[in-house]
Amino acid sequence: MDARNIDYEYSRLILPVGPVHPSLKEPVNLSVTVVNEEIVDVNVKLNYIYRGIEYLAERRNIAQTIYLVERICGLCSQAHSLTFIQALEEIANIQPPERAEFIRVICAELERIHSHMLLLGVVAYDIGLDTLFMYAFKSRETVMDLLEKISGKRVHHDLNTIGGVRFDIDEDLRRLIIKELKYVKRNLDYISEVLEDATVENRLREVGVLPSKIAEELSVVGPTARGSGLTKDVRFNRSYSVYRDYKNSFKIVVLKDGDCLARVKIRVLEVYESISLIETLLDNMPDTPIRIGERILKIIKRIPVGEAISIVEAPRGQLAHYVYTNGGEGLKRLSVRTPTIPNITAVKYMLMHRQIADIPVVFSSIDPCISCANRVTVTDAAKNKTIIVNLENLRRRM
Amino acid sequence: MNITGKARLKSPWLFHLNTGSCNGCDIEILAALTPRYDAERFGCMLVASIRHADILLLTGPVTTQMHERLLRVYEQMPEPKAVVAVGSCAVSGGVYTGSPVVDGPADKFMPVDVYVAGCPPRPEAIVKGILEALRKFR
Amino acid sequence: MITGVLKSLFKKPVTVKYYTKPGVHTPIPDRFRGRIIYDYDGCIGCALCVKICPAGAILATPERKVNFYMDRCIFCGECAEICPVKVISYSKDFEITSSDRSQLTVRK
Amino acid sequence: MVELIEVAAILAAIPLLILVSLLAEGLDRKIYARMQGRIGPPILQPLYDLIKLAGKERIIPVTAKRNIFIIAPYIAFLFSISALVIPAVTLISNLNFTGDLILIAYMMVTVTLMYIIGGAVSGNPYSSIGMSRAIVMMLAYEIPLLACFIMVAVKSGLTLGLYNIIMVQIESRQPLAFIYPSIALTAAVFLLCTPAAAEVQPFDIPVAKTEIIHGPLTEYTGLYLALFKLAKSNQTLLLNILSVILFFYPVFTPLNSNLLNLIIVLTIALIIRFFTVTIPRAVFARLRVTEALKLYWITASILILSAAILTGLGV
Repeated sequence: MDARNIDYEYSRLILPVGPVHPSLKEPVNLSVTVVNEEIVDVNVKLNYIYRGIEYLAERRNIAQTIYLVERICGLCSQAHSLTFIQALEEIANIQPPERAEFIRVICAELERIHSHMLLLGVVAYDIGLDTLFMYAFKSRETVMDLLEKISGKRVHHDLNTIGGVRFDIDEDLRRLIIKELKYVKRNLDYISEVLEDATVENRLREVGVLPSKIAEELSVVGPTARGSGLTKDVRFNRSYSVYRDYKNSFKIVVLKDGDCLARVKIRVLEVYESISLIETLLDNMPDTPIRIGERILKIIKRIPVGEAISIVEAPRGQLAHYVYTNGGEGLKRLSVRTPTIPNITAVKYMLMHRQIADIPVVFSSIDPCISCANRVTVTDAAKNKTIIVNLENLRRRM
Repeated sequence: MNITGKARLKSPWLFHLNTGSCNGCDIEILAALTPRYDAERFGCMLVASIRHADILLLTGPVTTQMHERLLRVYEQMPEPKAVVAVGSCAVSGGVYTGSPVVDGPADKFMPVDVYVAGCPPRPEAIVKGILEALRKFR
Repeated sequence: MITGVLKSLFKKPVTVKYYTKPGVHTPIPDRFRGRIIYDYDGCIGCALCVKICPAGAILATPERKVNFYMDRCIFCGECAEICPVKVISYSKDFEITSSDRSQLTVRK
Repeated sequence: MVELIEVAAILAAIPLLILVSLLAEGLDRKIYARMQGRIGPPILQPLYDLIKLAGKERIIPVTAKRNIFIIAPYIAFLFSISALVIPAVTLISNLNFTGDLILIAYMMVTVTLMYIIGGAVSGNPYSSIGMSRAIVMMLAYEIPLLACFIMVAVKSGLTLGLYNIIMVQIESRQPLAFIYPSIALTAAVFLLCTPAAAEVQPFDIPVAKTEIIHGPLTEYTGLYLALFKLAKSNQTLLLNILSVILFFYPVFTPLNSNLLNLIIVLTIALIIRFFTVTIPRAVFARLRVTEALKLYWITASILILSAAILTGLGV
């Protein structure tokens, strides 16, 4: 925010939103040009928190990379590690025990619940309704407790390993999850009631509208796409793991409006779907071991050279990992495409001709995860030069 | 201890800066303010402008891009000030150590008063870290 | 909204009285991984934990033992799992805070 | 004719009133926290904040116009506390001078103006947006607020003194809002304007945290920030006390220059504060600036106009 670059002419003001801004939990720069509180131009600048994870992944052994990949993002950690592990298992031709797959998916769904709850809280915070923010976080803590009980950690679960999971869900835990999810459901009923309130609806309805035609052109994914009437869900369209057998235990929620309210409501409805899916899965858990009995350092030694793409529905949408092993405990190439990258391109369209007051809520409604998205920059450390990969190149690269 | 010193212990205003963290610590800082942990019992308040802050909560391993911005934010903070590094990457670089685009950890180029380790730390540990940082104001 | 707000005004707050009441905190599950406990004498110095640590938080010492740098640890628990003689375990101590980074190292 | 005892009362009242306005804010924050299901800060928290801010470094940005930047908070504080002293001293010592209502209105506008000027000179893009929003909000709520004063003055026999308005209520043994339906409408408008003047949700548009950081106060540090915060909390308390004196005066209390009077009025003011500040803050989402303007100019003006018509009809 250099003072010299700011245009003080009031009628046309370039407002730097970020990289340090209270409504953004992560550094991203939206250069917003404003004419009398109306937005006429938006420029999104990423890469403030580019950490070179892919670079690091190519220089560590696979056992270490599993935990590195999990730390791409704190909100979709289970999704990231699930994607990565699935790719590795495909290359190494390892079939994890059935119970392990169940536990993975249950945790992924629990993570979806807490991520969606977080979004409800953040949107409430952005529209100035702190009470709803507090209530959403209050019920979110229940889910966090469950995840902590399962894996020992609240945010990064370190649950997945090649050929299974590290922690089991026993009978006591199973009963506890079912009990606590009922409580979450009750709180959610209340939250969806609050979303009908006049002042809340006023701030969300007809704001940041993304028509389905534009949404298709921009190839947005996840709840953002489903909010605009597109039926896009990897769990359904390209099922993986246990979703193949339990396709009918949940349904895709699609709303047609394409505004912020639709995107927020999608999240609420999806949490209900996740809860019912988790309950079905918990009832049908097979009684097999949770991991293959081999030590991880031995497994990574026998992973051959090979490449695989694995796609998973993360809480924010389609998440893809491209993994290329080098046959010697390490990776030759890791490429990650996160849901935020296509979604963030839609922000400019949504913000055009809106007011300043709508910037935070529109930006939050796509549930941006900048720490994920920052994998678009590729840094060539040896030559010390940075290339920013555009979407076209990224598609080719994937 | 004079009155100002006593008041300082009772009203730490926080400013949160993400310098490349994975979001985990940021969400846990938010969670520390919510009903279960309620850091406002100790007068903590998440302020929006760095000019109002007493304690800078730092997350992330300080990427090259955020390096200069972090220093600028730190300089804009009025005295007396304290810095709390939250999470393993802010404390030491964590899993991102060795990356060519990471300049951190922050204590290489600026004073850090309290280190809170954990990946991410529990909200209670963050509250403890904040209260420990207040010792500097005595 | 207004009824819910007024209801919680007269309900007991859900806050856990951490710090104001000594010893009170949210329950810590059995699988929680806090500060590492290291049995120095039992360690055979195989350095498997050094190899697997994702963050490089474990370094070998000249005496064929290891040091745990908790400031870099990401608490994944792989070292405790891989240790052939099980000398590494995790405590439930989650308050790993200090104003001195060297205090965060587990040596003996 | 101001007597010695009145001077003494004024001097004693100033620190006391500052404490009361801070306590009221602390109580507000505590109740707000309890509504969200948490324990919340201690009631003395605003006092701690104030003392701490007073002891902090004061930074004046290079882009700011230095002198105005420094003077604005002092003027805001002085005017807000003087405005608060007038009704308090009227209650304690039967101070009676005509036109104090006009003085209070003038001082309240000045506080808001200083707020706007402070934002304008601090040279921050967020401050300038906050300033423009504050101007819009001032236009929105100050006009209905002034109209309320005029309505009360007309109804209480064309007096502009608080003492006379109190006397009218005591003589008719009924609060003013219960005597005339037109004044009841006026009271509704007054209470509607209170959250906007106190800058709480849904009308915290000029300082909206997630949108424009802290509006006009973004660049203020230390004592200057403390003075502005104090001015704001004084102004809120003043509005609450005024709404008691003008509309709901507790007629059963004896008016013989004692503190009891003030305490009863303050208690009612705090109850009114709960309904006009704490509850809207907890249950409403922030409005956009244009919507707030519409709300005040349409709803408030219709109400105040109908009150005026009712007055013309003599009810």
